[in-house]
Amino acid sequence: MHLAVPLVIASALFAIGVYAVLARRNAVLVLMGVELMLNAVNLLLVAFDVYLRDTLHTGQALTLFVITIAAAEIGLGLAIVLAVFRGSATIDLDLLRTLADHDDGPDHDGPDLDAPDADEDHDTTIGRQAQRSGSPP
Amino acid sequence: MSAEAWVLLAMIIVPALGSAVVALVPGPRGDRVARPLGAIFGGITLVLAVVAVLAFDHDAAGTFQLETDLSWVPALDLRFHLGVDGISLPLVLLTALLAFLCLAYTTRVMPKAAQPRAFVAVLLLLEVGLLGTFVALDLVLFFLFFEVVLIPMWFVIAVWGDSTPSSTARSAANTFILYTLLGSAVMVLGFLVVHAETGTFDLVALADGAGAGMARGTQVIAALAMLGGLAVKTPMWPLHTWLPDAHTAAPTVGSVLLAGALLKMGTYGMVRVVLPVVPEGTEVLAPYLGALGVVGILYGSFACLAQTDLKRLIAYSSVGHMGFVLLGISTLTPAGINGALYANVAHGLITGLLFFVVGGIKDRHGSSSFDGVGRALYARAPRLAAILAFAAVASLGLPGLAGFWGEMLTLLGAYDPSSALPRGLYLTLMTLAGVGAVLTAAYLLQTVRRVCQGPIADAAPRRSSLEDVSSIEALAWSPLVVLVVLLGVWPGLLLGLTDPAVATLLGTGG
Amino acid sequence: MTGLDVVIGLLGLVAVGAALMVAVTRQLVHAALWLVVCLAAVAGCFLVLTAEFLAWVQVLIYVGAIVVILLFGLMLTRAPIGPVTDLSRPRRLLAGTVAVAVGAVIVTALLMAFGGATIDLSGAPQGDATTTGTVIFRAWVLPFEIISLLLLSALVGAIALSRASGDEVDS
Amino acid sequence: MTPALAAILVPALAALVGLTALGRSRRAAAVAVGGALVTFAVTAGTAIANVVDGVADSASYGLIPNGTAPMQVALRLDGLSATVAIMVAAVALAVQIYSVSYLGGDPRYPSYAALISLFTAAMMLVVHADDLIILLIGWEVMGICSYFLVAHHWELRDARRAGVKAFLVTRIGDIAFMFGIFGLGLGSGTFRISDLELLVGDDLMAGNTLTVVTLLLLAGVVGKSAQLPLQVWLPDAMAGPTPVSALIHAATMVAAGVFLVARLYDVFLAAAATLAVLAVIAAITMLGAALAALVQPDIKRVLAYSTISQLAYMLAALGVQAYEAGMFHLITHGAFKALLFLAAGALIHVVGTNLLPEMGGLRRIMPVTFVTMTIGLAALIGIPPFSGFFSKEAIFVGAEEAIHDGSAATAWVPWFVLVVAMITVTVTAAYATRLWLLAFFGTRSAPAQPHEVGWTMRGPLVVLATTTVGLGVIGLRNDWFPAWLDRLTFTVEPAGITDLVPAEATLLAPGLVTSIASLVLAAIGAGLTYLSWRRTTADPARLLGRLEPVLDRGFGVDSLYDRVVVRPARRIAAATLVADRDVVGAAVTGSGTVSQRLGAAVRRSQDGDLQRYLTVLLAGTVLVIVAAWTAAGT
Repeated sequence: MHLAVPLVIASALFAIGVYAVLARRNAVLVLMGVELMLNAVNLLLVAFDVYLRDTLHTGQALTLFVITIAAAEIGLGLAIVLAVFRGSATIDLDLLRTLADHDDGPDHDGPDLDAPDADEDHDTTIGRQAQRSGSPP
Repeated sequence: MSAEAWVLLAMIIVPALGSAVVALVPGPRGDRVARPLGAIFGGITLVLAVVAVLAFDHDAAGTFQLETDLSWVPALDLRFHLGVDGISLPLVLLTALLAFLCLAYTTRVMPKAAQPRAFVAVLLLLEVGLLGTFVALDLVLFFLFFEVVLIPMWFVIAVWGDSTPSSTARSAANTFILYTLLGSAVMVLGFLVVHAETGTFDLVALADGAGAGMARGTQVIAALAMLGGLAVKTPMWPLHTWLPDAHTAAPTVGSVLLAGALLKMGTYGMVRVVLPVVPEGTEVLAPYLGALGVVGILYGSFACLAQTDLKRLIAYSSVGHMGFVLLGISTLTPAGINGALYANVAHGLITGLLFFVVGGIKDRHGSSSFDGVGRALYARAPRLAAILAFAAVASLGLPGLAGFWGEMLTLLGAYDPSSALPRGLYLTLMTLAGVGAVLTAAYLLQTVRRVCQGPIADAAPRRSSLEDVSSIEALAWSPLVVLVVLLGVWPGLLLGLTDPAVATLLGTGG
Repeated sequence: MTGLDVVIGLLGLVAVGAALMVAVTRQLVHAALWLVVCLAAVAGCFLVLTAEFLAWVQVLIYVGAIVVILLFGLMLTRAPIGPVTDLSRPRRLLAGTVAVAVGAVIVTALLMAFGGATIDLSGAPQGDATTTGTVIFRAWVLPFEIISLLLLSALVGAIALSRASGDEVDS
Repeated sequence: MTPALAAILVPALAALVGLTALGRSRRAAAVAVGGALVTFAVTAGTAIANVVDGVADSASYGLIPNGTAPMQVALRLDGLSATVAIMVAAVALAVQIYSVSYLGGDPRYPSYAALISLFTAAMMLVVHADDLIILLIGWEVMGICSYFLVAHHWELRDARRAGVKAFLVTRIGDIAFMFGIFGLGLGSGTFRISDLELLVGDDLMAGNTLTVVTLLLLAGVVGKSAQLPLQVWLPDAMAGPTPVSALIHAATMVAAGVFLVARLYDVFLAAAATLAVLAVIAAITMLGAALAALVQPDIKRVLAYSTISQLAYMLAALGVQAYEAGMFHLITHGAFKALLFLAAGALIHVVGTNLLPEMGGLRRIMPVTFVTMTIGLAALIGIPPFSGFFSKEAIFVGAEEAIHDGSAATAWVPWFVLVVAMITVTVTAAYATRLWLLAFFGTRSAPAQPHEVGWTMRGPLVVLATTTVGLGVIGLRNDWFPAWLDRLTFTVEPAGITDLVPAEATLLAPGLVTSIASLVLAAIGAGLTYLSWRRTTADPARLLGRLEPVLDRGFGVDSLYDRVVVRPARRIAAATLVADRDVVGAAVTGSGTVSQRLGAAVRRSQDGDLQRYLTVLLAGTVLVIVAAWTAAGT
């Protein structure tokens, strides 16, 4: 039997998993994409394990671990998804942008380059210098 | 290591300790005792500085004394190397004095935004950095202390500064710190080049080597980087734009320390580091340094002539005065460098005094602009006005006061520059600097005319009479006045210290 | 080309096809169900590769547990029943390109290295329960125990995450 | 303590006490007058010692190390310094006494008196300095005292302006002066004057260099002594109180320029071209200032221009190598010009105005002032037997001698000086007569307080008038004034021992031809003025017609400077501020703005879209791998 066949299958599964992670908007679907990728890896591990006739069966053991970890991951992942859903009533990733570098961030207590009384966006800190001068008599 | 070497170490530790103590005393009680405590620590530091002066062997001012030389980071060959010679000793004393006066002044006069604890702690930390810079004999240590100064100064300007219509205290502080940090970054590049070529950071070893082992091109690059970085701090035209804003925004004592001690770090660095470590590179760059210094003299004078705010005016005048210092250094002659060092100290005293007085005027009027201050100060507060006039006269370089000797020796150096330098250029520079000296007199007298003199009816309407010099002001200012006169009539006091050191530096003597 | 090649090829086709449906279907619940098909097909592949124990674990854990949890997740987040048009992002073409490129890179790398290799499946099965059990509890026993710790902490974590939000709802 | 040190320290101490303990007027007056009195006593003692057997001493009190030629805190005492010092001390004493009542009620009197003391100390320093740098200190401190004292009435615009102007204009000269000192000091290797004198015998330095250096020194002289082209400050400086004008702007500080040339006369003698330039400048200034004095309505401005003109006489004398004559005129002029100013001050005090056309008929009300001022004016014109006649004659004779012995570098220079000086005598007589007539004759004035001034003001007048009368005699014998002055020439013996050899003393007696000529010319000037006044009883200056406003404005030099120097400077200043903001500042600001814009652009990609982050990440990884393959493949 050719090793190439499981390899191609695994690669295709992995690519599809990547697509799902990158393109799906629903967080649960993204998690499914992750599962696909894990499975692709599992398939590879098993295929190589058999191919190499490994007496320690590293590939299979790792696959077992991956499956276990996948179970743990999915549990935690869904818990997070649920927490997010409770917080913002959606799990649409396009709408979840709290990690964005917002302009109107809430904390400006510390010594920040933007003066807290910055009333104009384009005027930079150093830029304000341009407006001052003693007017010539 | 000599027996008295602990003095320098103690001089750095005491204010650091003071800073910690002041910051750590808790609660309202801490706020209450902070200012007296700060003055006490400043006083101890000053006493230590005086002890250092007494312990210093004045007959061997050309050599490093009171040295502490401990291994610090052996892996990087860094040493905790401190010491003073005739070049740094006056600056150490000046810094300790100014810091003490500022702390004493603070016991009675606080900037508006209270928090005395933090203010005193920050001032003491600033003193640590300043003193450290002047006694460090290891390039990395020098750089470290050089940087330590910046952060406290940022706080002094940003937190306790006054915003003006044209710039906020915060933005002035930011400009200050960004600009000077950029400068130090460039400077440290120069240090690294030196280390890469010679394999040591030790200033004494480097100075003894006098550039040995470095190719001319490398020296030029290293000198360029170091001069560039130090020139920001000096400040040299056209790298001066942070200065007026920082001064205008800073509270009185901040301005005093900024002008009196901080700016000196730049020129001190040039004399202490650049000149002896990369002599050939300095020689190549000296004419440019001198030319830019003279541009600064003229530029500062002209900018002052049209200035309408007292604090900005003094800030620009600093650009001019430091231009003289740069010209002096660039001549690479004993006279020029002696003059530069003299002008350094004199500028610290005189401009420190000016900022004190103008700060007092600003406190009384709530403004430092000509219009806000009004006229005829002679009539409203005669002593205050008299001290302002005195400081202005000293600042214009009147013979018999401290400002003269630095200026004169600088010009003397430019009259006969080092033989490696183009004499014609330097004669031109000297002449232009002379024109600058006339312009300096012009704007200072114009300022006195605008503020102190004038029809009594034109005095600022709300303030027909003012509180004259208070006792704490008299206490803080009089040492400066006395020293300005003393150094004016007896220049040998200072030149006796610097001259042998400069001779050692240039390899022309003992 | 042996018969086993054909079998695993067909199973692979099923797995890939089901995976594609997972990635593009417009119905959320269908995605989960297609995932079942896909995982089952992968389990079949394991069988072909004589990893019997893993195949059953795959069916039990993945199909039995994980997909159920996913379905719970869909229900708890009020997934709509029926087709939804905006399940994928507007700029999915870019995602597709990247995915294809990733797949291409992997497949190229693998085939360049092992393009002509064949698997010898003769002899005893490589992954029956005896073999796998022996290996796990001899060579891999420490990682195995650590994994159990991981599972425990994941359990605790999941509870903590859900409880924190539960408190909010209560109050 | 040597007399030189005492002469400096006593007034300096008085100034220090006066300035730091700003007490009540009475105490301040006691300190100031006391200080002046002690100073006078010290200098008088020195002068007497000098007359008896000569004094010559030079002592160094310390070195100022600077890495080049040593500067020394050195003071010297010789005939020249003793002579000038006693003049300064005498005028200072007179002025301090006079000021007690002149400014007695002024709340600013204490600081005023202290500044006068400080000025005296500075002038003493100049007179006694044996080191050029030390001399420069006194030189400039005098300038700043002048600034403060001119601006004494700082509520008046003119006074404020004049103070600043006086300082700045002289400072221009002083900077050049400093450069000259550098040249001299570095060229010869010493800043000490007595060492310089020793060196003059050998070649001091190359001729051309010496000429440049001495010309630079001359710039300082021209500034201090208000000669062309830096004369503009002196007339304006009359905004100061009259006693100040008498002391600083007539008798002493402005004479410091002349003194300096005398002090460094050996050096100047070695630079003949410089002396010629000095003579020509002085000659032109002499006549121009006298003409300007002719039309000034302000009595003090008349005297100021007269001062410029008389200083020019002294410098012209030095320019034609009539050293003793120049010094002689310096002394007599110090006496009679101080007298004139103090008398003018008395007039102003009584009438309440400076303007001549508003005075008149004062000879009856103020007989003492009238008499003393008449003496002063007579001396100014050069009428025998008053001192001015002798000293001026000495200058004429000196110029005449220079013509004959051909010692001048350029033959026409002494001729030029002599002719111009003669013409100036006519003009001098004219303006002096005009002042005299307008102030004391006619009947137009209505004084505010129609009585003579008090004794503290009269006393100095009488003393100075007496001096003015008698002083001329001392030039008549060459073993009197010339011997006292005793310009000692240091010569180097072969063994290296220095010795002091008196230069050959000149006789300062008037010459016959020049006396007659100058008297005739003076009579013409005075007569013409008197005739025109008789006919109209109006200001004789009217006769000059359209020339009058030109002269009144001092030939328009002021407005020329205003247009060429002051206004461009102000424009540059304004432009600098703009440039600082829009060019230098904008470059800094610009770099800040650019980096912030760049930051903002990069920041825009951080929009929280995790999937795109991942997409880009993966795409990047793929690209890196492909690139690596490609690289490995080639």
